[in-house]
Amino acid sequence: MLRLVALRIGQAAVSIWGVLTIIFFILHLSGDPTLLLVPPDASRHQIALLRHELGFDRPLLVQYLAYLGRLLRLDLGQSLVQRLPVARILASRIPYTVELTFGALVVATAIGLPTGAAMALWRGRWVERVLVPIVLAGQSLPTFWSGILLILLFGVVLGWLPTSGAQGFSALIMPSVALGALTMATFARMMRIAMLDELSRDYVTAARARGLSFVAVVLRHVLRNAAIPIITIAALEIGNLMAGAVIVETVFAWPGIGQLAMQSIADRDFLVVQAVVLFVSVVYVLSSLLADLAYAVIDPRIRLTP
Amino acid sequence: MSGATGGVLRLPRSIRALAAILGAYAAVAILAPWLAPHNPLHQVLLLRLRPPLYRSPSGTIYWLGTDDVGRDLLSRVIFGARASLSVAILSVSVSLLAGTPLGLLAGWFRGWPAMIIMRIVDSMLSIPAILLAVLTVAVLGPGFFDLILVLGLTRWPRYTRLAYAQTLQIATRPFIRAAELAGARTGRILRRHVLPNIAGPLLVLATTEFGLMILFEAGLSFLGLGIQPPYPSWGSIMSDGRQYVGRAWWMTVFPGVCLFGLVLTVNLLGDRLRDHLDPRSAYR
Amino acid sequence: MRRRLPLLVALLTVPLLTQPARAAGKTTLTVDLANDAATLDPQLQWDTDSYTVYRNIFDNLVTRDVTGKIVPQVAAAWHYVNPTTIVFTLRRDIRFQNGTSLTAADVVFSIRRITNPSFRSPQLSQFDTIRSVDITGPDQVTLHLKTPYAPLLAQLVKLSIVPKAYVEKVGNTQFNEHPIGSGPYRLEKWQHGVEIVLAANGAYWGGKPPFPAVIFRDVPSDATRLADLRTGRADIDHQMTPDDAKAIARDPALKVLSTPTERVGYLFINAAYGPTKNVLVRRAIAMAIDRNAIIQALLQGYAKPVNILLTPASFGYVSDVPAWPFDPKAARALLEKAHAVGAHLTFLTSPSYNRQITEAIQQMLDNVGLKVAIDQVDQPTFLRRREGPAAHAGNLAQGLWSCACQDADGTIWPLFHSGSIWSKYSNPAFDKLVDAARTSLDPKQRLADYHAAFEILHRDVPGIGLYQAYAIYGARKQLQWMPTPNEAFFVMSMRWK
Amino acid sequence: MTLLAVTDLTVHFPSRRGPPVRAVDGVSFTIAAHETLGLVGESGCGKTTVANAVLGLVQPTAGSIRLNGEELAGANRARLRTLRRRMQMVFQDPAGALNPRLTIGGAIAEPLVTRGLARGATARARVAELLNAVGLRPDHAPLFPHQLSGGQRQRAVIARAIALTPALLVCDEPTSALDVSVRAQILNLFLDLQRTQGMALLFVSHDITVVRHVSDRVAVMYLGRLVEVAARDTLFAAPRHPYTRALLAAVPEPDPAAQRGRPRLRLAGEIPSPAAPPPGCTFHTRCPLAIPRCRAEPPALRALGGTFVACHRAEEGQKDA
Repeated sequence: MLRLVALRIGQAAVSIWGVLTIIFFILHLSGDPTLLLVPPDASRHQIALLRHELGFDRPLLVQYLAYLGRLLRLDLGQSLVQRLPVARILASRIPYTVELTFGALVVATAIGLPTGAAMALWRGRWVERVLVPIVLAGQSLPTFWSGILLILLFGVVLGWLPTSGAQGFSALIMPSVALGALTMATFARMMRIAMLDELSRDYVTAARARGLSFVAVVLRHVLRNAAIPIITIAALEIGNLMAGAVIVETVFAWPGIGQLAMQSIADRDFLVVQAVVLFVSVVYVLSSLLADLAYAVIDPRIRLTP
Repeated sequence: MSGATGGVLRLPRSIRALAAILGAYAAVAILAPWLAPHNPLHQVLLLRLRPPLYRSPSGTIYWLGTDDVGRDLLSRVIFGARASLSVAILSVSVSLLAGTPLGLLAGWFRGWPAMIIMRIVDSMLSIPAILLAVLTVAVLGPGFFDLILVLGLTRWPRYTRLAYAQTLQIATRPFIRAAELAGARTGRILRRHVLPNIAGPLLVLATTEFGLMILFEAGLSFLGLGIQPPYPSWGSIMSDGRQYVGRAWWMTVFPGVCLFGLVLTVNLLGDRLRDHLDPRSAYR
Repeated sequence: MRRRLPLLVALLTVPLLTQPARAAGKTTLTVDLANDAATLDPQLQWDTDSYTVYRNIFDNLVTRDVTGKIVPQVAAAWHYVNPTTIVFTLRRDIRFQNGTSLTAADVVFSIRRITNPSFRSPQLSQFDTIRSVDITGPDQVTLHLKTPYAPLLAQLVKLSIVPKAYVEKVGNTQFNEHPIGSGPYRLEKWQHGVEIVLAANGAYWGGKPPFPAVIFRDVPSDATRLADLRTGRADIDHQMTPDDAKAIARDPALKVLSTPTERVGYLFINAAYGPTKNVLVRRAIAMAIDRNAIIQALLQGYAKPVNILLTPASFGYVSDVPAWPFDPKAARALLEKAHAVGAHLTFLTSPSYNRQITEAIQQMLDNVGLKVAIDQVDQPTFLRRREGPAAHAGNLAQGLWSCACQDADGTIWPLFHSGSIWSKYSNPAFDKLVDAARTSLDPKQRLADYHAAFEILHRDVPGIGLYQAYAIYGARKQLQWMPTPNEAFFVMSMRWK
Repeated sequence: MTLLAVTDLTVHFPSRRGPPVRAVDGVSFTIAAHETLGLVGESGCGKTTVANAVLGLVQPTAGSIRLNGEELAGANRARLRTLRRRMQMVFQDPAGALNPRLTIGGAIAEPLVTRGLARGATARARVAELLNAVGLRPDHAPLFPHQLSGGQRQRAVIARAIALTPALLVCDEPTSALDVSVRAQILNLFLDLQRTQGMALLFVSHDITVVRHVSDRVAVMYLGRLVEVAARDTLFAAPRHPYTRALLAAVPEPDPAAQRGRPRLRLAGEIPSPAAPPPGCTFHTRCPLAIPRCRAEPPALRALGGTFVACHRAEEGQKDA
């Protein structure tokens, strides 16, 4: 077990190194930010001077090795645009994304799980037939569109919720709903399978034979057992939610890492983009690792697949 | 499990109905030049942002109104179906054709080349997809074919991972050994025995991805990095209309509804197909 | 067009219902910016959003008044000793927000800091004609230039003075996050990506700041800024689109503040590649474009047509060089003469430029027989291609040019001098004229040179001016403020009624 | 005439931790043309590994496998492919042995097509012929495996196996996944086919009654080694090895009288792990007759009357029991 965990962590590290390499080369192939930084009337010589000072005139491989070297010393570098340590910029944005991710998770759980349970309990009935398209609608909505419609309806027409910004609980509602829609659909589907799996088990029949009411069986046993796979899926979804935050944060002007990433790509602020991608992929890889481990702990028959 | 001989007619009615809706979308896209009442590129600057059912002084009716440079919105939405569908179909094909063989070979031969492929796959999958796409667009440049290439290049790992896992599983089945004993060479085994058996899950994934690609195309066009102006795509029309969401809701709402309807159809279809192909793993 | 829908009625009534009752004294001014400030170290950044904020924290060596004239700020007076030596006399009563006096040492430090290449200031290019700077008296600083440089004072308008002792003590990174200046406001709180809160500097030498606090919020979406303004969450929309400006004109609680700026909307025409290499084609393009249609229909009148590629807000503007008239027939005839009917052109653009204008120009050129393909890339790629070899720069590109110096030198030299990265055009006669105008200190001579230069540009058409852009601010009715052509956002010049 | 000669076949599987698994350890036997050898033993004794090794599906660690004198061990893919024309396999689970996405006809035709022996109409005719031979109808050809019953599927698997008229057919528990009612039919089919096609059979099963039904000779395997090899009737009449006797004892006799007269010998304990086989005679941990010598010295397979047996006390066995 320990060996396999070590192996998985090693593989995760290789994956993350791969992420950084892919991003590094794609970013640097897309041009450097010197022209964006200087005033339009800067001369050729002045641009070359700044480019040299920024180090973008060195061979790509040299820049890559220098980057990896700094990273090994846990130095994320300094933003070219904001001229602040990247770590500090990231640290100021992460709480917002965490807040948004958590909000979306709450929305997804609060709506997705009961919906999934209902679909399982009333399998094949009209309840399921109505709920399935609704759940699928959740993952068919383009977030940029649903975001705009939400702003239009609740922010502008009804005036119930703030149209932008990140202050206070009310500002969190719309972005959380927009972001949570997709995860809500995933949760509902997972809950449905997990419940159906449990409902088909012998103990359900046995318990009912003992005279327990169906409701009691569901509440006491089925829900609890079905929760196990759901919890592990939730771990995986955290990574997906952080990735999905990119568009939602842009639409709602939510000052998290997604918006930071889009802005930094537009600015070609290389080190910030790389740090954001590093953060998201570490979260993603770690959460999938944890989900795997959780599975293995819950069900020892499942071997860790290398 | 269902045989390939079943044919379309043996499919459940819900699948046929959804396929028909999809077909209608495709028909609109193909027949756009005959269906659209106006040239989708023709501007009348004096008739900007007119609401639906607007009748111009010369008597022309703009059923869905006009956009921000005075083009007929209905015609643009009809032509926009072309961009959405063709980008989605082609990019799914590209990533399916690139990803599947890679996963198939990695799962069959295993060893260190497979390890390398799967680590690359893992790396690509842990980068937020939209960021990867935006960055790749920055390198390759936007435009129709570049967009397909970008989406194809960033989405293949999903097919590779699925094909890999499925192949690993299929490779242990006795009928593979039976085929070996029957004298089938590797190529034939992969083609005749492995591929047909992993095709079902891949098809379901392709359907899900098809819906996602439609959203991606719209998303990238929305960010100004997709279909090039003045050619319409639903995403770019919505992007144009974003600024006018309070006053010209029609620019955002109509293409959005079309997009939503298409993606919902595709997702429902994928869902039904999944149920149909393997009832036990329904909703996974 | 006024066929309104219930939705619109709702939109218009919302602000009336939600607007809180206001006391006479306005305590906080809230400004919606389109972007967060990148840095608040005034010497590290060149973007307008940063400038909008930090200009209220810092004083500059010299500044411009409402009419655009360069007037004293930190420097009380100045005079040229010779064309490459200029002496500044400083005010004595300025204190930084931490209480220390602003002295000649701070001015010298500021200039040396920004001109030191290893400091990597993006603004270095604006000051690199400065060879050295020295303290030559208790409140006197002398600048030595490498060559005579006419726009020097216009550039020094952008030089903020930073406190030497504080910067040296805390270091550049700390200074960037906790800047201290001598301006009317000091930084209270900076939540990156959310808002910047400034508090009034009660001891400001220039008078009492009009609002106890100013909040600059980061609101990238045009629609959201408009909604914020309507719902009373913001007092000023710093960057309003012409369509939105038109839309709020009827709102009784709001008003539009706008002013022509030195920013010029232009069309670059590649004179070094493809069909546009032919001057006849370039002239045909110039005559195919209907400036007035663009200004009236797309910019809602929030722009003025220009005859040359410069605005009247800049030195060097000449009114008597004609523009090519809008004449599609003549354009078509020129194309036929050049055998260029049906020629394929590429229109390079990015999401930073007005898409509607790009599409309108495409249609206008199509009308006279040119096939224009729009090639939209992201801004860094746009700049890289525009700057690179002529073959990749596109045949056409839109631009919105401002050198923030209100001088022709900052516009037509970088755009068309053969030594500039942006130029895809070469004419030795033109080069000679703009070089001469750059180093001459005689305004009359410079104006004559620019006149001749613009006549050459008119004949060769390596680009045409389209319109003088307006700065458009949406504001609550109570705000009293006169925006200036250089787009400076001085809270000190605002009042609340 | 010897068709298959297996000599000192050893197959070890490497293990991640600890010593390798000694699945097959020094097994030797021969099969003559047209003969059926039954290979019997508990599950996990290595009999399936022997079957797989014979077909070249697993690589032997040591030893030799000769088909008509041609060496199979260590043969490359191309050579194996040639050799497999003459030997085929019938699998335990007919559902798994058939590609669910391939028709029965397609599966049966596959060996013909891949070897370029027949195609198109010729192949179809041959498939029809084969289907008839195994008791199916030609109109079964376009069906998919899931449309057939278990017994029909196994018939299809057999039809595929005999498509090339192999000299040797290896059957790995061909009836264990089938309903009891179908078993006898399939076994009789094997007997028929052997008569009509003239094949030799290596028939692997844990079920000694099944083996008895089809075999000419029987080999008994325990923990990777052969413990007894004899002609069917000899073995069932006079089992020499205590393990063989235990196996026979576990079989209910249809005749209660015979049942009562049979020696009672029950197996104690569990089968040891092939990763750590006991020293000496591997059976000694469960053998009621074990003596100290059995713990120290592995018995060799030696001739005793018409039987080959690997037991130090084989001579005494009869009377002790």
